[in-house]
Amino acid sequence: MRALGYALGLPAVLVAAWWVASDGSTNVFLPPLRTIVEAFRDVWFSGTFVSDVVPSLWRLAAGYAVALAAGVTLGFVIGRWAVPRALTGPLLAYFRVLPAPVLIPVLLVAVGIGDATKLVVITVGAVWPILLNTADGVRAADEVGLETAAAYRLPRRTRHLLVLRGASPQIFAGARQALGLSIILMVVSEMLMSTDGLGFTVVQFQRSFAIPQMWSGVLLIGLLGFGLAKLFELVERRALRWHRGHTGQLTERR
Amino acid sequence: GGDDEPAAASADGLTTVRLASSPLGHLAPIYLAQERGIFAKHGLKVEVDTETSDLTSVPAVLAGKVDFATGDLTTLIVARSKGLDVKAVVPASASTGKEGADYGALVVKGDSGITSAKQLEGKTISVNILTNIAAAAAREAVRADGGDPTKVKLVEIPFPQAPAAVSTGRVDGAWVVEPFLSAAKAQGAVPVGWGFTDLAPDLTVSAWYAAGSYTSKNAKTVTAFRDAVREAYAYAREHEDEVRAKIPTFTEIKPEVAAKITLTGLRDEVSRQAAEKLAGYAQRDGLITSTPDLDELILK
Amino acid sequence: MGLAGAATAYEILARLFFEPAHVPPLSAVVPEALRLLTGERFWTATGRTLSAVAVGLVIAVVAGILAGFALGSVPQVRRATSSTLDFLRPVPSIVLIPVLVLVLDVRQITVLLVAVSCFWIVVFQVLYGLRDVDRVAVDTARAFRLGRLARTVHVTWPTVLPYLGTALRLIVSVALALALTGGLVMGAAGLGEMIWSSQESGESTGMYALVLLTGGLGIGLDQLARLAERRLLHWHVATRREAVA
Amino acid sequence: MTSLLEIAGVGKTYRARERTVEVLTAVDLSVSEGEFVALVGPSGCGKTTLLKIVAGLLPATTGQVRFDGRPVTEPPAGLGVVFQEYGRSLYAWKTVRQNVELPLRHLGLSRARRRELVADALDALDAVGLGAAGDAYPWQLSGGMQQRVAIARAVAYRPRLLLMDEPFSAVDAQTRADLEDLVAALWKRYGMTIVLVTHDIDEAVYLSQRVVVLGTGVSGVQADIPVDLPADREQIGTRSSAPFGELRTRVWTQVRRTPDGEPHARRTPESEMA
Amino acid sequence: MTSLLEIAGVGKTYRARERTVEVLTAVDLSVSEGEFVALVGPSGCGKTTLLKIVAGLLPATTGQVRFDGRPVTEPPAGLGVVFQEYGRSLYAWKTVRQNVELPLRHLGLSRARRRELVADALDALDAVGLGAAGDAYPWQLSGGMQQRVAIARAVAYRPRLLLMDEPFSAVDAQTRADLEDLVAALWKRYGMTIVLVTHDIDEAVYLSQRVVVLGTGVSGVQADIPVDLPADREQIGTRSSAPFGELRTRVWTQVRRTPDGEPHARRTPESEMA
Ligand SMILES: Nc1ncnc2c1ncn2[C@@H]1O[C@H](COP(=O)(O)OP(=O)(O)OP(=O)(O)O)[C@@H](O)[C@H]1O
Ligand SMILES: Nc1ncnc2c1ncn2[C@@H]1O[C@H](COP(=O)(O)OP(=O)(O)OP(=O)(O)O)[C@@H](O)[C@H]1O
Ligand SMILES: [Mg+2]
Ligand SMILES: [Mg+2]
Repeated sequence: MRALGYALGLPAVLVAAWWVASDGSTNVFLPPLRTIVEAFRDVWFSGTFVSDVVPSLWRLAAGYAVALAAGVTLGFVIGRWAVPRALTGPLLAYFRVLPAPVLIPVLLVAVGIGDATKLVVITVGAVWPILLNTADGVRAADEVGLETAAAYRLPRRTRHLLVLRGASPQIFAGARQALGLSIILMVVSEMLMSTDGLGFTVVQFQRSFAIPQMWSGVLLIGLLGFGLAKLFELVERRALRWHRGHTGQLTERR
Repeated sequence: GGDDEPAAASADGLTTVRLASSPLGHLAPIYLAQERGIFAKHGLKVEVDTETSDLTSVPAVLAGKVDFATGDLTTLIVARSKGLDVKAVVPASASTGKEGADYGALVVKGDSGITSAKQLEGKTISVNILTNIAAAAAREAVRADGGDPTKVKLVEIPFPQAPAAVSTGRVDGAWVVEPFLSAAKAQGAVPVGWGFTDLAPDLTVSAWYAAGSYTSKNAKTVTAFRDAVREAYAYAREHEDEVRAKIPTFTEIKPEVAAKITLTGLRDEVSRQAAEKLAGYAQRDGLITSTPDLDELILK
Repeated sequence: MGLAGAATAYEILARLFFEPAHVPPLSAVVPEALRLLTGERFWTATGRTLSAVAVGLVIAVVAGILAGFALGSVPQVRRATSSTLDFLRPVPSIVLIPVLVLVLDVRQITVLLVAVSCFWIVVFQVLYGLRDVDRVAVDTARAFRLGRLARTVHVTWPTVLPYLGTALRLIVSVALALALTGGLVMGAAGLGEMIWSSQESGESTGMYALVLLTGGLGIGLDQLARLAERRLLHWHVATRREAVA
Repeated sequence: MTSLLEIAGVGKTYRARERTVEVLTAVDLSVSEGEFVALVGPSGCGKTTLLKIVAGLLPATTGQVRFDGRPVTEPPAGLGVVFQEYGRSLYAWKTVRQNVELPLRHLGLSRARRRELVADALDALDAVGLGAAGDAYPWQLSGGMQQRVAIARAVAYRPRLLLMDEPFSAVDAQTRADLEDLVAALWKRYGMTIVLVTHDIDEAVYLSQRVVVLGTGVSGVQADIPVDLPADREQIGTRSSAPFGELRTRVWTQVRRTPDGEPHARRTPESEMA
Repeated sequence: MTSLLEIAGVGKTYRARERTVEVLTAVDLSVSEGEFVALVGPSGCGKTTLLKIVAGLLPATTGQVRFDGRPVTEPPAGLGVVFQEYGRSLYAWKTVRQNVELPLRHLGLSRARRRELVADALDALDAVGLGAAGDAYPWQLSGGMQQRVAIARAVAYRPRLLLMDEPFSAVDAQTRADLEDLVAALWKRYGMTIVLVTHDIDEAVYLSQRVVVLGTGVSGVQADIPVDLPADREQIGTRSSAPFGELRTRVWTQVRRTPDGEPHARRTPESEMA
């Protein structure tokens, strides 16, 4: 009950403020919230949801999953061994700065214009926080933990898993960053070379000056982000319970 | 500015007008005119702001941050029908009116077996943006060839990538404009349709537009601007070599490329008939629900 | 070394699978890049881009750290704002550009894009870093009655620092990428706009040369970030281990 | 002597999804100003828990702790603590000297006084045999050295109440004896109140004025044994005296006699590891 | 008995920006198969360092360690270790039972044998008095309990060579005695080789067949004292016997007599804390 109050309190205030402040707005680019809400109903409860949101969600899920797998794997390799780290350092720094619009020409030729390109855009953009956090988390693995595993001659695989588990608080930090990013990237990837999807729809609204509809799309993106964040937290709470225990957050304190 | 007439008279008695446009070929006549003193002759001083894009120009014009900007005709029609107070003043680029020698065309891969636009029925064609005039032009090329324009699938690929998309077979056809038309041809693509001329021989592709409120408050300045631009076009028509020489100075186009590409057409009037046609298409494609009043859109 | 390998791989791939007009080989790109380096235009553009990056980064880091600590240290604030933050986080600023244009110019918007995106990264890294603070370390400080501020400076901050180090390396590249995006989608003067212009002019060699140079810039910024991190974190396990290796 | 510390009916239950443990029930204990109390009891009986409650770091489930007459809700002023987890209580990002000086810098004292205290801190490091390691970082030290840093930190702080949780567990016999004497000397000189948790019954008797035995299982105070040895004690003489031997046996018996049988390791290994 | 462990001329220098410490120089020591050796020495003299070198976890700066005739470059098979930092050597995300079972699951054994070993692990937990805490997480345990988990893990593994670094430092006297007897019984039963680092000289003498004293400063082996007590020892009887007393005094004298004077805490606190 209290949690609900906390979750809805500020949003309620903000929405009310927005509603009141915008109600008399005549600026086409800042329509009244009332109009946006009406547009929301018209746009997203009319089948567009299935035709646009579902493909987007699928791209998002796939892109995020690939980013997660690739980020953790590469991050682990880079964090664990100095040689790959030294070899890839500048190269990764190079690729990190390439924004999606620069990648697209190459992707177009190499991958084509289907969903694959969008997946690549999402993955390539979202992989970095996961990769860097994993690498740093792995590098910071506790020495005594490592020595224990080595002394008992635990097999490589087990040792790697132990290191990953120890780094999981920081890996989750990366995954959380990547979640927000991949929603953005989903939208961005659909802005270029797309024929459906949430981002595509929003951009079409924007370009055809359907401003209330565009705002309704922004709302939907926000809601999507909120929902996914909650889902993420659920997973994280379970996976990192030990960490909260270890750092004393489960013990009541003064 | 734009609140009082005369707008912003500077010390030398000239009124400053701020133009927003991406650094594209259609600016060449403007720059030439500026150098030749044509704007000054009309009592104007132009400042060109190239830090702009399709995304930002309409709000910038409506908010009074710039006085004139360029926009393609379909976009302006859509904006108008959504109640945005934009007014097309004078064309910025237009069809050359010569079928087979226009600056935009529908191209296919040379060895694809497709020889006419009609054959693209049921196939995929790329355009740079789905909601602007390119989509209309691509469809129109198919229609003019006797095909069903609603049966082509349009996808969005920016012009720079279109030649590659065609030559690697990612799309069956692509609507491209210069310099990519030349580039595509150089990579073995062949034109099969000329959508601009099909739409109208005097088609206005993009226009300089202003906010309606600005045009009513600064009628003199607007007229002066239009006259100056028309004079600029007249000069440019006479001095094509100068235009070609100008282009590489503000774009990344190489002089040898600029010497060969087809230049955009230069026209004095925003074509009303074409606008009606485009409005109809925009409605067909679901971009708008009602045709705007074209008298409101196009400055007399 | 890694770069040399990558360059060779690129050259081979580009020659094998792509037409020079689409993806030019390095042997064509490098001379073009050198030509650019001698021109003034490139340096002006770089200056513009870097200034947007710098301003955006400073805003993001300062605001992000303050917000992160405020959210992380006061549970009520965190709980009250988390739903709102989760809602706002994924909204792509690009969608809002037409609205922003009403009040800001494109350069300011570019700075804002950089600042907002980096801000989120910093905030979340700080929040996760704060969770890593050790109970015994805090208890020690509390037992000796170190105040909130002193605890933050001496205990919390050093614990969060490694997370911020990661954030720093992330945001320098994100900032650069977004400054480029500002040029690409809004025409804000700078390297992004130059890349856009090369694309629009069909100059793919020039565009790849710019991308190459921009990547070089990215490497430079990354090295700076690493240097800063090594200085600040010399006591950290990761750095210690590095020194041994 | 007035009662500085009043522990009344303190109970503690740790609740978690996996297991709920009732650790302490109704612990009653009062410590006078200037007293030296040793707290002993089997491993896991709740000594650390009690110490943390006294320090105001952990809320009691039942009962109350009063320090100087006021209920403890946060760490009271003038408290020094040596934690059992000494390694985690040192800051890896600070040198040994900085670790020791940290609490002193935040006492809100005059400049001169602060300088004096910092000098004290260095002396304290010297006194624990770490004068030369001042610029080292904690992770460059051996376990015993780290533990001594934690002791030096608490001691340099000159607390009114010093809580020490097995502070000498990681040092060798000789160093341990020296540290014991150091603490005893400081106690006498500054009249501080000390509560020392230790597993070494000899040490408890040697140092304290009173040995409190915590029982196991759900435990309260099981025995409270006054140590009536002369105030001036000395490692060899005192430890070999007859009264010392008697006291130590008394404490020993108490620690063994737990209310619900022996707490653990009650079976012989032979029978178990078969 | 053949020599299982050969430590020849081992030296170690830690190098860092802030300080470089030469910890060991030319340590020579050989341990026979089945032997029980206790390693004592002042805090910071390099016992942990030596143990880690022997375990193949830390490279020696000079010299070599041979296990079973082969040079040690990585941890040899059949090694069990109880680390001084027991808390950090337990995995916080695994329960007590999972921590104990972890090494057993990877021995590449038959199913039946594995089940047997896992049962052993549980027995080991019982034996250290933690049978009930199997499902708890390490952070829910007291310091002494965590230490016992680490011991149970090493013991359940049935190593050929068991290295223990102050394994009983955090438990009470009673538990300590029980654990000592547990280790002694296992040693006898399985014929393992044990190297035990301890600060408790009595414990060293009580358990081992040989007490090796490491000196301080730049240190090598300072003394190597055979413990010629009968094989069957018993907490009260053995410890009160006359030979025990003598041995303990001998070791004590060696630990105090360090090559370059006493290592630390040599000044009286009075003179220092003024
Ligand atoms: N954070 C915690 N969560 C749950 N249970 C805990 C926690 N801390 C301690 N306990 C439990 O409380 C009991 C007492 O722990 P405590 O640390 O107070 O013992 P102790 O007397 O200090 O033991 P030792 O001598 O081994 O240090 C133990 O059974 C332990 O499992
Ligand atoms: N990682 C390290 N870096 C630098 N110096 C170290 C490191 N580890 C240990 N030392 C130094 O090596 C010396 C010996 O340390 P070691 O841990 O081996 O001592 P120890 O005999 O085990 O002491 P204790 O009985 O206190 O555990 C100490 O002076 C310590 O400062
Ligand atoms: Mg304890
Ligand atoms: Mg040690």
